[in-house]
This record gives sequence, C-alpha cells and structure tokens, in this order.
Amino acid sequence: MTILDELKKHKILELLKNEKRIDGRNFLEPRSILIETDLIQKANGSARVDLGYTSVIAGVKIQPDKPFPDLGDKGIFICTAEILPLAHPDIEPGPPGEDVIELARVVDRGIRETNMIDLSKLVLEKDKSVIGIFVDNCITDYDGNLFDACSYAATAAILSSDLPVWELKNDQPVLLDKRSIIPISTIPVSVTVGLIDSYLIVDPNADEWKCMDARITITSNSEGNVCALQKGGYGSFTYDQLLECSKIAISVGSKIRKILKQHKKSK
Amino acid sequence: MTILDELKKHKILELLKNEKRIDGRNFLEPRSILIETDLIQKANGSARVDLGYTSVIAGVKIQPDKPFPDLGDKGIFICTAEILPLAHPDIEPGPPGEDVIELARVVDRGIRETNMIDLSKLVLEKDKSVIGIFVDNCITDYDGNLFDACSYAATAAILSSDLPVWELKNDQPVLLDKRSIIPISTIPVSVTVGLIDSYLIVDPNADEWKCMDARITITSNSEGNVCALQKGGYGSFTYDQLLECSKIAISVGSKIRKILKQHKKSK
Amino acid sequence: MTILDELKKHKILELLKNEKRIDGRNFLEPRSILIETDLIQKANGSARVDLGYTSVIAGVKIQPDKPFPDLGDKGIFICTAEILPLAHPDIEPGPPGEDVIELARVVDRGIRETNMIDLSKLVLEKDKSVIGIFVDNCITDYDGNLFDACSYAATAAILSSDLPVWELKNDQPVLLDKRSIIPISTIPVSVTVGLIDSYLIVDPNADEWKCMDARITITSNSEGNVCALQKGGYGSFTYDQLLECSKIAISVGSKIRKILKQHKKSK
Amino acid sequence: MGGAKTDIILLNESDIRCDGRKIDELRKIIIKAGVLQNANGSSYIEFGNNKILVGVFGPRDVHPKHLANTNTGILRCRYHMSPFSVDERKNPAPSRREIEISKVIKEALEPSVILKKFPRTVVDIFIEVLQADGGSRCAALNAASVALADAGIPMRDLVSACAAGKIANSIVLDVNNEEDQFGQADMPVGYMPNLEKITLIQLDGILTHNEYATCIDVAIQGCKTIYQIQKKALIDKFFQGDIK
Amino acid sequence: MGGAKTDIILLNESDIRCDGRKIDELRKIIIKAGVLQNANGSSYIEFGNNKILVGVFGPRDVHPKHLANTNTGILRCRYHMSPFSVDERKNPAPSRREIEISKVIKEALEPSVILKKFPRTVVDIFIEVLQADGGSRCAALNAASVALADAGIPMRDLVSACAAGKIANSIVLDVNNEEDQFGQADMPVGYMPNLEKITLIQLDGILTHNEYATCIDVAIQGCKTIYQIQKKALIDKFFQGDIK
Amino acid sequence: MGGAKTDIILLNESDIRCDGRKIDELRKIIIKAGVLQNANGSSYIEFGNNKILVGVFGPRDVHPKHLANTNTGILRCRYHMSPFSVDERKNPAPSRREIEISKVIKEALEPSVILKKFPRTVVDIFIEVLQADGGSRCAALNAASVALADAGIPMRDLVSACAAGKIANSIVLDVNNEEDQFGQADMPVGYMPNLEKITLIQLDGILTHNEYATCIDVAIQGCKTIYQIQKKALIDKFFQGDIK
Repeated sequence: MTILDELKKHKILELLKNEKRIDGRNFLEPRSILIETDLIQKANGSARVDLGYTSVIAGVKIQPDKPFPDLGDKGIFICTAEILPLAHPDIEPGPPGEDVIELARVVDRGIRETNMIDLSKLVLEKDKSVIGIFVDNCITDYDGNLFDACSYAATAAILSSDLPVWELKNDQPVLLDKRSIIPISTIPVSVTVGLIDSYLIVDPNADEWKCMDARITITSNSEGNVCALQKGGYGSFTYDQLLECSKIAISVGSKIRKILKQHKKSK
Repeated sequence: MTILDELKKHKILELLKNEKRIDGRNFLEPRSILIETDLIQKANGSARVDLGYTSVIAGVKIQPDKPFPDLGDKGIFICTAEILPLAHPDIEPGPPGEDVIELARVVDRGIRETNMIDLSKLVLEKDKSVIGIFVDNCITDYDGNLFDACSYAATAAILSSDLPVWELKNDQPVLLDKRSIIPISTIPVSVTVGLIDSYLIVDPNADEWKCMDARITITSNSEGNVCALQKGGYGSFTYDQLLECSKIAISVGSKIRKILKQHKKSK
Repeated sequence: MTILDELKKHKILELLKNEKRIDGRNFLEPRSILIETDLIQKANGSARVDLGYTSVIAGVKIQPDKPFPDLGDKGIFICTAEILPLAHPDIEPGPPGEDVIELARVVDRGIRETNMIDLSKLVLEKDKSVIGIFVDNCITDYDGNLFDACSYAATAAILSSDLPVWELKNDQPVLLDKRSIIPISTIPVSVTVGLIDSYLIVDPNADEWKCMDARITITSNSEGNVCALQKGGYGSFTYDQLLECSKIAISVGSKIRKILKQHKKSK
Repeated sequence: MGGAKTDIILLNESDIRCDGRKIDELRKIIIKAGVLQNANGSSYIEFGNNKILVGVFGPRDVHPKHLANTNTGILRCRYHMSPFSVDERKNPAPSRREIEISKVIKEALEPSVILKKFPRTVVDIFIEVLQADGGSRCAALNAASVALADAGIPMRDLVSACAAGKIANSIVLDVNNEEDQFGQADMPVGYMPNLEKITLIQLDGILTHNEYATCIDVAIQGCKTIYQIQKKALIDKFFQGDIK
Repeated sequence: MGGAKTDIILLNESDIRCDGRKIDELRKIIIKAGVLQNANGSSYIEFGNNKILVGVFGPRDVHPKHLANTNTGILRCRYHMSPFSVDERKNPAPSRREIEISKVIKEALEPSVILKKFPRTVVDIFIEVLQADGGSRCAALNAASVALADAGIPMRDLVSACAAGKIANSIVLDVNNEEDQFGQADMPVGYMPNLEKITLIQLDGILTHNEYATCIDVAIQGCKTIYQIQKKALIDKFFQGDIK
Repeated sequence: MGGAKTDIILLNESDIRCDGRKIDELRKIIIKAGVLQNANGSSYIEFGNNKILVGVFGPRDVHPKHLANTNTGILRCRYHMSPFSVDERKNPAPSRREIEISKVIKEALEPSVILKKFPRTVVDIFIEVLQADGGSRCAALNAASVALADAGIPMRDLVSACAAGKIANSIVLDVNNEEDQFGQADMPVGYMPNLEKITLIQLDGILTHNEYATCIDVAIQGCKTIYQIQKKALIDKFFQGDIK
C-alpha cells in the first residue's frame, strides 16, 4: 500500500463511521447496473454489464461435445473469466494468476450450484454426445467487485442466448435449421459484501476493495436460498456477521434478479 | 543501438549516397547463393542454402495425416523456422519470439499463396486422410535476411524431395514400395528489399538489416506475378517506392528462380 | 560453495584420509533403510523408504492404456520423480529442472533395463490395449542420494502392489472382481558410489553429495549382473575405479535386495 | 455438490450415516507435529482417509525480491496433490482447483499469523496431499496451522477447520466423499476458536438461510473438537519427555 | 487467400458484390474515442461486423526494465481475440497468428508516433477483437491510431487502414469475409494520409504488377475516407459540447 | 536396450555385423573444425549416419546474472535434435531425453575444461543433431570437445567418446542403431586419452561383471582411435596451409 492508499483507507473508514461511503451510496446499495444483450452476433448469446465503472462483456458459445467420463447424462457447462489488459494499468497480459483463477471458478460455481441450466436436457446420446455451453467473461474496465459483474454478465448472456438444435445422424451431430432456448430452472444472483473494520458494505468499488479486510460472495437462487459462497481476503468474520451477510445477499439479490430477468429470451 | 552501430549506420549511409554498399554489391544485387540438396537422408527432401554468410538447413518430412476440418479436399502444408542458438551470440534457446514467428509465417505464406504445391493431389480419401508435408528451417548462421534464405532453402528442399506413396487399406494408410515426386505447379521466389533513407537495396546483410528503416519481402511466381508480400520495420514507404519494389522483386526473382530450378527432382 | 561448505569439504576429506566418514559409517556402508508399504490405499501399491534422513514415498497406479506404436506386445511402465518443496529449503515449486529429470530417468531405466516387470504379460490385446503401470516418487525429505532412495521406494511399491485384472468386452477393458500380482522376474538394486578425491564411498549423504567429484549409480539384478548405470558430476573415474564400483554395487546390492524382497506380495 | 443419483443410503432411519457415523460425529483424526527433518515446521494429518503432509519454511528472504513488502511479512501457500492421491492418476502439474485452494487456505491462515513482525520476509507453506478424501482442504488447513505453530511463527490463534453439510435433508458434521458427491450441500469452515472468528467459509449446494446458520454452527462445534487434537499434537511434540 | 470453390456470386453482372456493395464502397464504419475509464486513451470501432476495443497506456515505466531504451520511448502492441469473437470458440491463449498481427500493427503505427520525446518509457496498445470479420487487422489499426491520439501521444499523422483485393477478376475496395475466403487476392494497407506514406502492406493472393499498383491505389483512396471518420471520432470526443 | 525380436542377423558366423563391420570396427567418422561464422568455436561431425553441428560461445557474461559463480567459469550445454533428424518428425520443443543428454554431455566435458581461469563467465555449447543414428550422444561429445578447442578454451585434454555393447553374446565396438534396438547392451563411454580418465559412462542392458570390464576396455580403445581423428580436425583447421 502506498501512502496515498493509506490516506484513502483512512478517509473511507472515517466516512463509514459516519454511515457514509466514499461514492455516496448506502451500505447495502449496489452501484447502478446497466445491461445490454445480443451485442456479439457470432456468439449464441452475449451481454455487456456495467456495474458502476466496472464493465464486463460475456459471450456464450454452444457446440456439441463429448461428455465428461463420469457425467454421461449431463451436458457441459464451463465459465471462464479474463481481465483484459486494457481494463486497468496494473493488468499484464499472460496466463491467469490466482486471483483470476479464483474469480472464474467462483463465478462458474455460482451458476453451476444453483442448477441454473438444466444440463440433463442437453444430452444428444447418453455417454456419447452432449451439448457444451461455454461462457467467457472479458473484463474491459476495472472498478472493483468483478465477482458480481461477471456473474451478472454471464447470467444475462445465458438468459438471452439461443440454443442451436442438433440431431444425431450416424453418430454425428447434425445442426438443424431451428433454434431453441437454454433450459433455465432458476436465476442465480451473486452479491458480494465487503468487510471494512466492522462495517458490511455491498458491492465494494475499487477504492473500497483495496482496503477491505475480507469479503464474501454469496449466490442465491430464485427461491431465495443460498447456493454457493466464498470468503476471501486476509481478514475474518464473526458468526453474526455471516448471518447478516446471508440476509443481505438474499434481499439485495432479489432486487437484482428482477433486472436480470428482463433479458430472458422466450421461445 | 550502440555507438559502434551508430557509426556503422553513418558509414553505410555515406556509401549509399555514393551508390555503394558496405560489402561492395550493387543496390539490386543479392549475395551469392549456394545450394546443396539431399544432405539429410532421414528427411524426404533437404537443402542447405548459403546466402552470403547466412546459412539455413531445411528438411522435408512427409506423412499421412487427418485433413483440417474445413479443408478435407487438400493435403496439409506447414513450414516452420527456428534460429538455432549456434547461429549467433545473441540468440537464446527457448520458445520462438515474435520475430521468428513472423519469419516462419511469411516464409510459409510465400510458398502457400503461390500454390507451389498442388495440395489437391495429396488426398488419400476426402475429409478422412490426406498427406502432410512439413518443412522445417534450421538457421545455422546469421548474416541478415533470413526471409529469403529460409524461402530458398524450403523451396529447394521441396523441389528435391521424393514423395512416398500410400494407399488406404481398411481406412489405414499403407506405405507402398515406390516413390513419386511432390506435385509442383510453380516456383516461388522471395526477394527482400531494404529501405535505408530513400535507398532501396536487395538482400540486406546483417549490418544493413540493423540500420534499415523498413523492408518489404515480395514473393513472385514463375509467371512473374506478385503472390505474397509483407512490409516490416518501423519506417514507411511511398507509393512509388512500393511500385519500384515490385519491379525489383519480379526481375531479381526470375534470376534466382533459375538457380532453384536446377534442384528440381524429376520422376 | 560458501565458506562453510569449503570448511565442511575440507573436514570430510581429512576424515576420509583417516578412513572415516562424517557420519561414522564405513566407506562401503549404506545408511539404515526403513521400508513401510501399503500406506496409500488409493494406490495399487505404495512404499515409504527412509534412507538415513532422505525420505521418499512412491505410489503405483495401474490402468488400461493404449500401447506405444512400436511396442504393441508390451505393457507400459513409467516411473517419475518429484522433489517436493517441503523436502528442503532450496527446492522451489515449478516444472522439474535437469537434475530431477535425470533422477527420474535414471530410476526408470534402472527398473526397466533389468526387466523387473515382465511387460509382455501385461497385454490385453496386441497393438490395441495393454496395462500401464505408473510409479510416482515423491521426495519428502532430502539428505542426499535420491537415486537409490527413489529406486528402493519404487521397487518396494511395485513388489507390494496388487494387479487389478481387466478383460476386454467389445474392445473395452472391463475391471474384474479379482486381484493378481505384478509379474516380477528379478529385483533391481541401485547402488550409488561417490568419488571424493580418490575415495569411493557408498550412499553419500547430503554433505558428501555436495563436495564429491563424481558419482556412479549402478543397478544390478538378482543374478548379480550389471543392468544399468549412469555417471554424474564434474569429475572423472579411472578404469580401475569403475571396476571397483561394479564390484561394490553387486555386493552391497545383494544385501539390500534381501531387505526389499521382504516386501514382495504373494498371490 | 454432485447431487447425483446413487444407491447409497446416506442416512438410515436411525440417523446413521453411510460410514457408520452419527450426524454430529467427526471422522477419525490423527495429527503429528514435527515430522520432517529439513522444514522449519511440519505436520502430518490423517483425517478420515485424507493423508496430508505439511512443511513450513521461514520467515526467510523473498525470491523474487520485488514480491517483498517493506511493511510486513507475507504468506505463500502451495496446496498440491500427489499423482497417486486420487482414484485416477493425477497429472503432477498444478490444476486450477489446486491453485484456488492454495489461495483460499492462505487467506484462511493469514488472520491467525502475526506477519507484521517480519517485514520483507516470507513464510512458505507447502501442503502435499498424499491421499485425498472428502474435506481435504479442511484437513490441510488443520495441518498447516499446526505446522506454522511448530515452526515458531508468532500466531494469534490456531485455525481449526471442518465442514458441515446437508444430506438426506439433515445437517451433518464433517462431510465425507460419498456425502460430498451425492449429498445436497457441503460447507467447509475455518475457525479461530479463541478469537471466535471465521477465516474460511465456502459453500457448494443449496441451503435456506436457517440451514445456512445451522451449518455454520455445527461446523464451528466440530472445529472446537479439532482444536483440542491440534493442541495435543503440539504438546506431544514440545513436551514429549516432560509431561508423559 | 482461400481461392476455394463456392456457390456465392462474389460479383454480379451489375458489379454488385455479395453484400450489396459497389466495387469501391466501404463497409459501414463507426468509430468512438474515449470509451474506457481506466485507459489513458481508448477507442471502439465497428467495421463491417468487426467489433474491436482498444486501450492505450503510457508513456509509462517499462517492465521488465532491461527492455527500456535510453534514447527513445518504445511501443508495444497486443492484438487479442475474445473466445467468442469467431465461429468456433477460440482458445484464449495467444495464437501465432495473433502474435504476428500484433507485430505488424506495432510496426504500422511506429512511423506515426513521436517516441523520441519519451526516452525510457513505453506506450502499450491493447487491442481486443470482440467480434472478427474480414479485415480485422485494418479495423484494429484504425482504432489503435485513434486511441493513441486520444491518449495524447504526440503523433506525426494518423494511420488509416483499409484492404483492397481482387475478386472475380476485378479490383475491389475493403474485402469482406466471403471475398477473403473465396476471392483471388487480399491486400491490407495502412497509410498516413498527410505524409502520404504506407506503413503497413501485406498481400495474400496472386496479382500482376499492374493489378498490384491498382490495389495499392484503391486501398489508399479507402484510407483517405476512413481518415475523415477517425478525425470525426476525435472531434466528437474532445469538442463534443463546443461544436455541436 | 530394446532387446526386441528381429529377423536381422546382428552377427553372422564370420563375426561380421549387420552393417558389414567387424566386431572391433568403428563406423566412418568425419570431423571438421571451424565450420560456423558467428560462433567462437565450432565443429561438424559425421559419425555413421549421425550428422551433428556444434557451436561454442564464450567465455562471456552470464545471463541471468545470478547464475554466475565468482570462483569459476561455468559450462552450459544444449543438446537439440532438428525436427527432420529422426524417422518420425520430432517436435522442436526439448524433450526430457534431450535435457538429460545435455546434462550428461556437460558433465562429460567439465573435467576437460579449465574454467577456473574465467570466473563469473559462461561457456555455452550448442549441439544440433541434424540427423540422428545410434550413438548420437558420443558423436555429439566428440564434436563438442573439438568445438571447445576450436574456441580456444583452455583444456586439460580432449574428450573422445564411443560406445561398446553386447550383441549376439559378443562384445562389440561402436553400437549402431539396429544393434541398439535389438542387441543386449549399449555402453557409451567418454574418455580423456592423455589423462586416462573416464568422464562419461552409461549402460542400458545386462552384463556380467567381466563383460562390463571388457566393454569399458573395448570402448576406450575406440576412443583412442577417435582422438586421432579429432586432433587431425584441429590440425587441419589451424595449420591448413603450413603442414600439407
């Protein structure tokens, strides 16, 4: 941390003590969420999400694949994330570091564990041929909280995606001239809560992210249940704080779900 | 650039103003070209080319392969290049940098875009089994202009190569006890022109290469047409200079083609 | 070498001149060998070997595989080695360096060249389906002479391993509900002799390893023949020293073989 | 969570689990401290069928140097699985899963370690999973905390770790491999028993808010039991001759 | 050039191309400057179906330091394609093609940038192809030049880029994807309109010397049109309020 | 050793080998020194069907610097095979076999080179196998030793190398490719003829102690013959005009 960072941290803490955040938000208020879908025509689905000044473009590519050996009755779902070097001066091109690997895996699990996509409906022939759904997140501007921004972008891209239809002919998948939609069973919403001193704040921006003690990312489903979570950072939570975080994630999540839902494609 | 490099550049420029080059050549005169073929018996074809003190050994390996997905009616042609660390004190072992990747791709395209090898004749069964031709260039001594040296080595190795004959039996390629030759439709010749100040010089040596502003590598075919080209370097060309370069490449190329032709194998 | 290393080397040499070793052993005396087998239940076989304070855990995994193209009538045997970073403060995580690559290949060849495992008995169908035996050595504590420690660990793990039985059904290997043992034809024993000045010492420990001039690792089989060897280090041997080393390896090896034999599984 | 179909009865009518345990019962746990020669601190844990070795080096100089922090020491952690540790032989190159777990464990230990005392240095934690079973990250975390203490690194508390989960609609302590694959939720928790703080928490699977609260609570109880085993391992090492 | 067989009529009897354009007509081009928050300069281009984002950082310190040049600033360029930018999902690791195009674009921009003023520093250009179509390197070059200007890097001129090519035996402007695949030649050209210099030129396909001369000429005309669009993008950004 | 079955008669009733040689006969060997322009020292060897090029650079500064040794110069060696050097095209990335041979050759040369005179520097040996046959490591070692001498590196002796082996129950000199594949043992030996020291020895295959002793002896005789060829190569280079 530079001296400037220290001063900013001090300032942020001062404000929190007076129940204020550095960008004027309430503690439990996420930044504005702007979603645009269908911007990449070569993808089956795509979405750009602006969470404040954090910006992510997600694209969905769907293609036939071999199933995983022990999961022959399910389609494949893989979600990745990359912070583009144009997103921030500190990002260097190259293979992903531990931060980006964690990011991608947390976003992936958030969607996977809610069973958002009914993968059992994406089987062409059991144990032989299934449909694979790849969702790639490209972060184009960084202002903190990539977990939620990527999760919303991936979710919106999936919701707005079409689903090509294949039929097996002589064991080979043949693309038919019709389109369906991805079978959706619930809409996951990820909410990240930051802990600074003893204050819990939703959707930390880059300044807050830098000086927070710990964070927790909780994904809830349409039924208001908790489905996946991940603690991060060098600090720790009390039991009571964790219960509070769950309540926050469920209530804030239900509001954000309404925004995401608007982008759901119908047949 | 070291001070010695600066002095050398100054010297080279002085000479050019007096219509002289540092090694005594005329502006449009390539260095001496020595070609030896059939030096690697384990390869189907091979050639060593000395272009002045730049030296390259190219080897051709031919083996059955699966065709590329969208090119089921064509054989495979791949040309690579590696600067061996014994070629120059500045070369370090390791994965290829951008210079070597560009080199390999420019040499590959020069041969590919002329349609030198008739790839449609290298199909064993459409979409299933084709013949692959791999040409690997190993640079053993560096004195500038690797583009042309590698291109000549690859071309001579291809021209002098035999072609094993396979037949499909139960979908498996079986090697027959006879040899053919690679189907050749034209002979590509790459000519690299360097730009120093406003002077155009053919086949720059290492000293010239180091201080030139820009270069252009133009490959022409037996019919005297331009088939592939690539500009490089931090400088730029005028329209008139580019027209001049094309004329140079075609006329110098036709002379070099005669040397290459001598190494063509007949059935 | 630090000054401390130099002093230690001086000390070691002084002792050798008085026919003593730094840890009190005789020149031809290996350190104590402790072997524990069957410690990893998920492996088909496993062994932990303590050679003095050097400690290695080897695990055997057996699974059906495709044979190597030119070896369709033999099963597959592959032996690896990794120095875990917890084994010594100087070990850094990452891809193996030349030392570890040599170590793994020497241990592999020692077992392979004796024909310890009768690979011709590990064929399910010639050219199509064979059994693969993978032996991985994890070094958990370093005190010199990894060659012999890994060799003993791998050998003990193989000797104590069970062999699952597969049967081909519709060209697919199906695991049967019975167990066999790996077909063993001989027991290899690796003995490493270090050369310091003109003294030959068996099983050098870490201090000796650091200051020795050269080493030779000789593997002998149950019949007392020499089967594989590898010289290492920046020094050199005389002809007479090499003959002496062979005699040492055979005689010391026969004693160690008795220890290893105790861990042989019977049907 | 797999949530896959299975014939295994995860919980029978007497609330006995597939491995014979009660719902609030831990698997067998053995911890030893000081098991390696060359490491500054070390430990070995058997937790169910998990067998894990941990070595700690440091505080020591940081390489490469630009990673050093002039204000504080830093912690590094490598969680690695041996090729023979799992059913299918594992490629020895670190997987994305191993890299993520390394980070999660590092961040679970950081709150317990007083690094400010050793600016410009690093403490390296190397975890080798010799045999993997359900809950290997909790097992590794327990062992790593003991190894840090064995190395004499100044600490605020130990970190004890244990998962809770949901199977057959019941909340259970210490999820095993089958329960992880076929159950409904798995929640690993890392806990500092004296400071009463949670340093690691993850969740895969679906829980209501109340189940979530219960899970954390159950896991914390497990951690408290494990804490006693960790302490005993350290006492056995340091006062072996004295107390017996 | 593919030169592959196809049923597509690349040029009909009225000299109209497969996408409805005339032989000397550009595809639709939209350029915006200053689209990113964190970059020092940025731009977004839609060129036909190409959609490309460019961010510029610098002049700034060079890492690793040994790459720094005491006499001049240096330029670095990374051309990268998103996994979803092409028909078949692309592996995110940079391909050899991407590495070559990065180098070609860097060398096409170098003549336009006055780097001597910033010795020991680097200007980094990051190009992300969100959607790829024929002519993506020209589109990227146009956007990169605007992003450099947006970053306030001192420049001698903009670089404008456009391909010419040969299809159905005619020389045409701005080769699209189908024309690239099934046509006879594709020649991307980068041009500094005020200095009248060519900074990028490549060719795949077969041309007579005269066709070659025509191609360059046609491409230069296209570049001049594009130059106006680039200038407008910069004016829109910097004088948005003032001029409208 | 393959020890695989074959129809090839490795040794006929007149003790003639499959390539027509007697049991104590070397394959044809040609060595040239000073064949490269840019290297400080270089050589080319044809040894049977092996064709190998060696370039030596140094003593020169070490990069990266932390590898430098303040007490002595260091030796580095890279043994590399061209893609077209073997029957099946070889991937150009260095294999584990190439890395091991690089190390073995380096350690075989070290006893012959006086590195103490050049502290903090490195001598780099780059070996390129253009065509591989049985015994390529011995061939490479012979050429590398000549290249070091050609570079003017101070040396105690040359290193000469040759394999002996066992085929059809006989000990033979200089094992070829077929004999390596189908024979009983292969033992490459590196030898300093004046110092009478063995600097490289490896063995694959089964030998009694007596056969082992004979093999070393036979190999040493071969090395002595090769030493004369090495010396001649250096004399030809340095005294070409004078002695003829």
